[in-house]
Amino acid sequence: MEQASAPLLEVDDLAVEFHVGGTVQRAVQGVSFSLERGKTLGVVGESGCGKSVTSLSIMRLVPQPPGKYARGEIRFDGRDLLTLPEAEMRKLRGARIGMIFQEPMTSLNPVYTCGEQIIETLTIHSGLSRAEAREKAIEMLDLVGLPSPSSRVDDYPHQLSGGQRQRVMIALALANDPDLLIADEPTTALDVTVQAQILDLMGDLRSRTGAAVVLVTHDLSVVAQTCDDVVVMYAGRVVERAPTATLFADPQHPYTVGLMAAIPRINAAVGRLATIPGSVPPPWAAIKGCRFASRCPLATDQCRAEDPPMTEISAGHGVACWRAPIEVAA
Amino acid sequence: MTDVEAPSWDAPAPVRPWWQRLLRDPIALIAAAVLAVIVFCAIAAPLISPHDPFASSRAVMKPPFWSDRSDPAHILGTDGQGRDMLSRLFYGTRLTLIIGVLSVGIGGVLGSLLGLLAAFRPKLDPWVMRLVDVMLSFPAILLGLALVAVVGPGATPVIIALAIATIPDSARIARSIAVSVMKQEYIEAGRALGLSSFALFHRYLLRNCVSTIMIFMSMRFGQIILIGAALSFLGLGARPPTAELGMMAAQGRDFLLFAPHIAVIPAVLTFVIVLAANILGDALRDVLDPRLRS
Amino acid sequence: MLSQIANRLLISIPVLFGVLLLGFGLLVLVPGDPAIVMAGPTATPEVLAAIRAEMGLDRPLYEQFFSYIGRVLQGDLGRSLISNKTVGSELLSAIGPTAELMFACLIWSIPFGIGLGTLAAVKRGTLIDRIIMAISVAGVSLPIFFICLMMIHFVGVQWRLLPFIGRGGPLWTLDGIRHIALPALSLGAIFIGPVARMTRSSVLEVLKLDHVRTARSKGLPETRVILKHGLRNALIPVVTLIGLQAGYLLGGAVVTESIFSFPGIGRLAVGAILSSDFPLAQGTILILALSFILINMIVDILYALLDPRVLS
Amino acid sequence: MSTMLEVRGLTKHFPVRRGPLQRLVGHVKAVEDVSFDVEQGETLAIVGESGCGKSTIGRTLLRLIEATAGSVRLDGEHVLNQPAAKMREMRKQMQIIFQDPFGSLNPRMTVWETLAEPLLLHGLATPKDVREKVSNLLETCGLQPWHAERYPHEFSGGQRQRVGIARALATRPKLIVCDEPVSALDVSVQAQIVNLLQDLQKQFGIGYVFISHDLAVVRHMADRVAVVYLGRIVEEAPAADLFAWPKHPYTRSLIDAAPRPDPNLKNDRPPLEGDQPSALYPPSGCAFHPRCPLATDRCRSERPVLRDVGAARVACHFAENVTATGQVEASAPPKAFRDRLAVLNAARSQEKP
Amino acid sequence: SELTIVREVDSNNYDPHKSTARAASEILFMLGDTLVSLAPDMQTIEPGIAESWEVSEDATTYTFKLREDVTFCDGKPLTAADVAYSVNRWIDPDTKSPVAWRAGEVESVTAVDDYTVEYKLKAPFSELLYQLTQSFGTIIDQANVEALGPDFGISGFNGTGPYCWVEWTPRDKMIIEKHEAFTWGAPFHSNTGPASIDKITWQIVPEENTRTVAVITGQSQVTQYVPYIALEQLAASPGVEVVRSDLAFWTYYMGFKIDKETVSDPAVRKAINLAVDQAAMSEDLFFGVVQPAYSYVSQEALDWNTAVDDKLLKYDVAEANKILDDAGWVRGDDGVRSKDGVRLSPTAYVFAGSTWGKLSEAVQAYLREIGVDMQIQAFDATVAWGKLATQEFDMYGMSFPYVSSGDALNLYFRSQNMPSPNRMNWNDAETDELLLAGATATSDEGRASAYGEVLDKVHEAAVWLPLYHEPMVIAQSTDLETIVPHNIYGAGLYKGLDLKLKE
Ligand SMILES: Nc1ncnc2c1ncn2[C@@H]1O[C@H](COP(=O)(O)OP(=O)(O)OP(=O)(O)O)[C@@H](O)[C@H]1O
Ligand SMILES: Nc1ncnc2c1ncn2[C@@H]1O[C@H](COP(=O)(O)OP(=O)(O)OP(=O)(O)O)[C@@H](O)[C@H]1O
Ligand SMILES: [Mg+2]
Ligand SMILES: [Mg+2]
Repeated sequence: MEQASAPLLEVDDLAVEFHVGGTVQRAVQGVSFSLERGKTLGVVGESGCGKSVTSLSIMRLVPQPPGKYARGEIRFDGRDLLTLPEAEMRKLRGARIGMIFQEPMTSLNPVYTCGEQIIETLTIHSGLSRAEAREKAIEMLDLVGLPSPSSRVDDYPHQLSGGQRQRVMIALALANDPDLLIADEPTTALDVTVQAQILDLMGDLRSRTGAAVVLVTHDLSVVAQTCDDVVVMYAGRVVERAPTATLFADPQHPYTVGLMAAIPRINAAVGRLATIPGSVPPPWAAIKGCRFASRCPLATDQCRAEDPPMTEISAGHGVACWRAPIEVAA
Repeated sequence: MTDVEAPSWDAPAPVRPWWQRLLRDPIALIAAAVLAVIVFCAIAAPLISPHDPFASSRAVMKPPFWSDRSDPAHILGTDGQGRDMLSRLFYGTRLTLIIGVLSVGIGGVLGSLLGLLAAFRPKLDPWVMRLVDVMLSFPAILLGLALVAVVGPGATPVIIALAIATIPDSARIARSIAVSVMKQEYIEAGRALGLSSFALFHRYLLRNCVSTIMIFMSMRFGQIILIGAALSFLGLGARPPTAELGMMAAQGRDFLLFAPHIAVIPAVLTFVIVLAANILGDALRDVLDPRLRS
Repeated sequence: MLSQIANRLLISIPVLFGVLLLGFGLLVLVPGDPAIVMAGPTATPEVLAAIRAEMGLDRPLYEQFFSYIGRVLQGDLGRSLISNKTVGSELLSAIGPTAELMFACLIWSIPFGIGLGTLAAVKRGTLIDRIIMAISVAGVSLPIFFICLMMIHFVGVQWRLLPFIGRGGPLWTLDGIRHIALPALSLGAIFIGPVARMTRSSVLEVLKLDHVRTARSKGLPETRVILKHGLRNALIPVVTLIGLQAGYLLGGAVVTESIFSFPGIGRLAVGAILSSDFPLAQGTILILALSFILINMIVDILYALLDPRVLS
Repeated sequence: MSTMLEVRGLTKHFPVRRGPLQRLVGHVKAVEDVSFDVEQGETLAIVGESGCGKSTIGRTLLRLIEATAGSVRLDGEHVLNQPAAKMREMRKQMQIIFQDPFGSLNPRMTVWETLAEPLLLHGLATPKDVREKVSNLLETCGLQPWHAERYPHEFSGGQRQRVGIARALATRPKLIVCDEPVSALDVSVQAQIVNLLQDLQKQFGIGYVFISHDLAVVRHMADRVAVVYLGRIVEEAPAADLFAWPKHPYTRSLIDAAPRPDPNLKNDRPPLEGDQPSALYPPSGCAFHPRCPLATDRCRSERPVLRDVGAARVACHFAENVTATGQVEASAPPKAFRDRLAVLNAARSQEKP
Repeated sequence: SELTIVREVDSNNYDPHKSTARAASEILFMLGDTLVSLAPDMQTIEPGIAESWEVSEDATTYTFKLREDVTFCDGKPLTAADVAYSVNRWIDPDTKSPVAWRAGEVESVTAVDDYTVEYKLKAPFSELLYQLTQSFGTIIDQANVEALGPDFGISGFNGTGPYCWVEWTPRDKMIIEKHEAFTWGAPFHSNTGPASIDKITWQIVPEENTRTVAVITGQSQVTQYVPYIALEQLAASPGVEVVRSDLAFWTYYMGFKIDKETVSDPAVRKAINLAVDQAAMSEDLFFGVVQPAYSYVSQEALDWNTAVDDKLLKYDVAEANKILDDAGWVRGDDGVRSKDGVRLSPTAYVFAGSTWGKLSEAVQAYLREIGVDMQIQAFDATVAWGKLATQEFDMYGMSFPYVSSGDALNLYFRSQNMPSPNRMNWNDAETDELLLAGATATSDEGRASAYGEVLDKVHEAAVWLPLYHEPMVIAQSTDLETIVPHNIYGAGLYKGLDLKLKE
């Protein structure tokens, strides 16, 4: 690790709550990770574990109310995004931080042309004239591999297929050459073949623009294929983080292990899939101790009483588990 | 079997029953209470009316109690014929509510059935929708006028007209809900089980649409009462000496400058009923069916 | 766009036919004998028979209906039984004022309603929101005649700001505007409520949508997000509502015109039906249905303008 | 094993109407001349991209949609032309499980009602013993008896899917069409449901038509796999063969595109280009030719027929030419991972009484 | 100077022969002229178009000498031919005029020369001159009638009156403007022409309350359609003056169809008469402005039979109940009487609108007291006339203007006039004879005694329930010279010649 360059993005003990109808839902409770320039960070976890809230928090787009940033810091290029004035934040959004969302069908405004939506972000941030912005938009559409971009620029989103729309979203997010791209499940709604195209494209663009990427997904396979580092979340917490190769070779947290065992493999027939009994605690459940304890076969009284801190097991490999590293003694 | 989910988090989400959520909304609660009182008064009209609502007296246009010229025998004063306002209000509310409930009920049921049928049997859909378009082209007031011309004025033609006017709207709303229900996979699941059309219609389609339709009708209720009042106002409503709120307001408008209470009290009561119904409808909708919000 | 209009027109044909049939059927059922209405109460049976023959009232119903349609297609709507004016000229003289009234009512109530609704949506949960919503719920709960009477009482009589009887002249004259102001205000008052409510919920709904989040993620200022990406999309259901409420508004116009002695189609329709003026009543029904179809056509076009998905 | 389900030439065209007069502008050929067999206790997977006609095949089988042409025989009995009364009887034999755990249960019926309905309808239970039979059913599918009185919205996705499975299972069908039953579920829940389906199959000898776009799940579940492209089967083979030696270029690109949960196996093959063509205006010749790396003029003009190639059936002019193996790298999970899993499993089995 | 006059209803047309509406007369008096005029005393016949006239010995031939300076609005001079045409059109069966009888039994009407008209009757008609003062006798222009065809009186009207037709929007307003050439006003007008008002807009305002406030706020300068309740306030309002004439003969009553099952019983009719308290009604509903009526025509009217004064039926519920009890009408559980299975529940047809609404409901309430369950059906004015020509109802509500007892009696009680306006079906040969005698009487005494006898007869039979006599009340702006209301056919402004702004 070089000392000179500070990480581009540092999330430190982020906690986000939702106040709904008198109850408090702790969607994210103390998430920390960091990301360096040019790297891709995968965020994985099951539905509802707080992945989207985390990524939206970086954009400071969690709806407030009902959302509330309860604690923590998100430092982008050294500045805390959570305390930045709104006007300053707006200058970052779409310019230095781009975001791609999960649903290509609904993430574009159906009543404006694709071009218009890209032009808008260009004119507002880079002060281009409309004509220039249009040129740039066509250029961007070309870059993301949309066929005949100069005519497609005037198409409405509904005239495009799902994969094409996601390409437009990517063009939109990359229009102002951001330093950081946040992709919240960018391929979940797509077919395998289209997913492969999009992941390929993203990899390509990343190496070309040098942007750092936060890739949110629930699919460990996608992470394995695309990310440098991984953060595994469970019920609003980060339970494990590691370089991708390390994580797959040597998963430490019982949840990570269970998750990996539950994936059917295309390349090897396992007799029976392993499962994690039980289910994720709902966000309103007030839990003492480790959130995974109720499903963990190794859970001890300590696990049920005290929340495990993130501990570094090896370089860059942290686990939040009292029992880690799990002894493999027979 | 294996893989039984541990029941650790099985405690269902703390979703309170709808009425409990309704109780948490103080404004809705007030509306419900007001409506309950009004409905009670309407039902109990013969028991609680201090006077015969049809009996005139020489004490005409007596002001309500807050005026110093008021007559203690008539708390809300008397109308232009010397009839007791309070008693007439009880009876008037009664008829107004009957008109509203019956026409929304009849029209809502017929319209909903039409709409549900259109969704259930897509072959019928274009026909039903054209029929609905034709009916929509007749504003309720026009329909009321035409009917009154046919059968003469009275509560019955008003109810019929308002019921007919309710049909197209409820058919549309029922259809739109039913179409989305019909797209749901559980309908296919039902069909895959070999359910009869009737069971499918009744247990799957109707059951899933009925609460939304009910909410729609409860919101419609207010508007229907207003149209009914307007019809009465135009002289097409209930026949004298029957009291009806719109008619009372209409009769009272001639005295607006001199004894405003005769027109204003029934008009305000109409307003209160419709307001309460609207608030309650809104609250019910919020609590029960977020789908209807648009 | 043209084909959209053509489509709409095609769909309207059966509707129009249905309207004609319904209007015809309803009035056939009316017990009043048009011959008596026309000839006066003292007419002899022979005179009545002659009038019936002349008007074709002695022929079978379907013949009457088809000859009626034939005449309507030729633009001949007959003569009013009461005034003996041609129905066409009666309608012509009444449709203008009503169109003016509708225009004057919509021109302020729609923007006002949309503005209030948007404001309430943006300030959701605040006092402003509550006040706006309270006003609009109250607005939809007030009997229209009550609003009219109050307008007359306060604006017209107490403050003597505006006249309240009749139509002063065409809308572009000062007198015309002054006379139409109160009816248009009263009628608009019942319309603001629904528009504001619908706008509010629609804007709220749209602001929850993914593409608004996308717009925010682009760093657009909040006002632009709301107006450009929220309101424009939210207007689609509002426009539909306006089309659907046209009938309710026409109903309100009947009362408003009666109270303000405004010589419009609503008053004409009431008068015609009440006086069993067959041809005139049929004419007003036809024209009302036509305007309803027209309004919905405009709504469809607006719809297509607002939502590019409609056209494909 | 006998052939339980025999599908021949199954075709479904959806008419497309436009305009005010509902003019017929063409047909979406959602399913075109599809034939396959399913043996008792066997799982046939149908894979393909979104919109290729997978669900339509499943639904026409069960006559939830009427087929345009073709025949379906279940245990030798024709399905598609049964009169309504007889059809209702036959529905006992064939059931369906849907993808959407939220949309496939009637939200206004309790689980009890949902499960009792098929039992009573088909005379499989009397009002007296229905309660008991429902609890058996619940237990079979890993639910608790107290779940019965609840409404679907009170359940998690996995639990709902279990209810859906229980409903399908109620009539003890011979065949269940599973239309993407696990696609909407999280990995860990998915594994539970997949296991449940496999257990049930073993227990009752049910034949599955398993529709999915997730090749890994298919690999795990299926005995045989049929790959569908634009409404037609382009390749059908035993699962092991298909994944080891895909013969159709489309099958191969599907397998290539599937990401592997292994950072060491980074996939450098360029992904398939282009989108799936419109089903309303399918390309001439081989429907896959616009995206096919091997396409020749012949492919553009002549549609390849589905023919036997070894144990497989393939619709490609060059099916024999392609013999490349090793498409799927066999790689065992890392040792450290296996060890940890073993520890966890050991601990878990100790926990259980 | 311009005036806006508000009124309640419009007429269906402004053809003098085709409308019986007061609304038509109001305008026609201003737009046209009649042969003779009626002075404000409602008795004296004064010159109109005719400057003089002679009546033959046998009272069957009237010779009118016309003024020579009269011109129509279009400038054409009026001649005897116009007068002859007008009367002949009036009585022509093809015209289907509902008021043809008012012209008497005409033998012939001819122009003797340009300015002399001979009006020959088959029988004497003592009221002829009174009838000729009505708007039905307005002199019209043949060329105009023929040019406009069915649109005569709808899209235009060429008359000789002090005002000329400008524009009519049915149900909305009628605009008329000054006839500059007009100089032939009757001598009793303070201004004999031309009118001092340049333009008059007759605005229809159906809402009572709105009319009142229109006058208070100065949007209208004159109206005679003021609600009685508002009179006090109007009078007290600055800038508004209320003038009143009690010489008006306009009576409100409800009639019984005497051959209908329930009301055919004279006891029922009598009881109903006794049950209604006209005095209280006029006090409570009409604020004492109207005069309670017990007689069928005003006791002030010409030829009223004072002998009937003592026999008038006044409020006495006890007596009413007793009469019904005696007649065998027994009260049921719901308080409604019946006899031989027939419920005492007569249906009454009335005009829609607030006046009859109040009246009929008040009567309804009174009748409930004596076990009579009166059903009310209200009809719009335009339909009501047709409805009232049927035999469907048992009672009906009506009001009418008249100049004398004979006027009223001839209208209502001739058997010939069944079913309308003789809606009671009063079919009595003796009455017919007496009415004929009265109409053709050549002496005042003869006429008075004949009519007096009829009055006695019908009062005895209680065929009507008289309600009240309405005075003429006009609310006007104080900017105008005080108006002297005229009572002719209820058209209080008559020719509008005396309308004048204060200097
Ligand atoms: N606007 C909101 N209001 C209330 N609760 C919210 C809101 N947004 C998110 N949450 C809650 O926060 C928790 C985390 O949600 P989040 O969307 O981050 O999950 P996720 O990991 O992205 O899941 P998925 O894979 O389904 O997208 C959830 O339990 C959700 O209920
Ligand atoms: N009712 C219908 N009317 C017209 N076209 C239809 C209908 N149902 C399906 N289609 C069309 O038929 C084709 C096949 O649809 P189908 O639902 O079978 O696809 P699928 O393979 O199940 O896709 P997915 O993976 O998205 O579920 C699609 O092009 C679809 O648009
Ligand atoms: Mg998410
Ligand atoms: Mg599918």
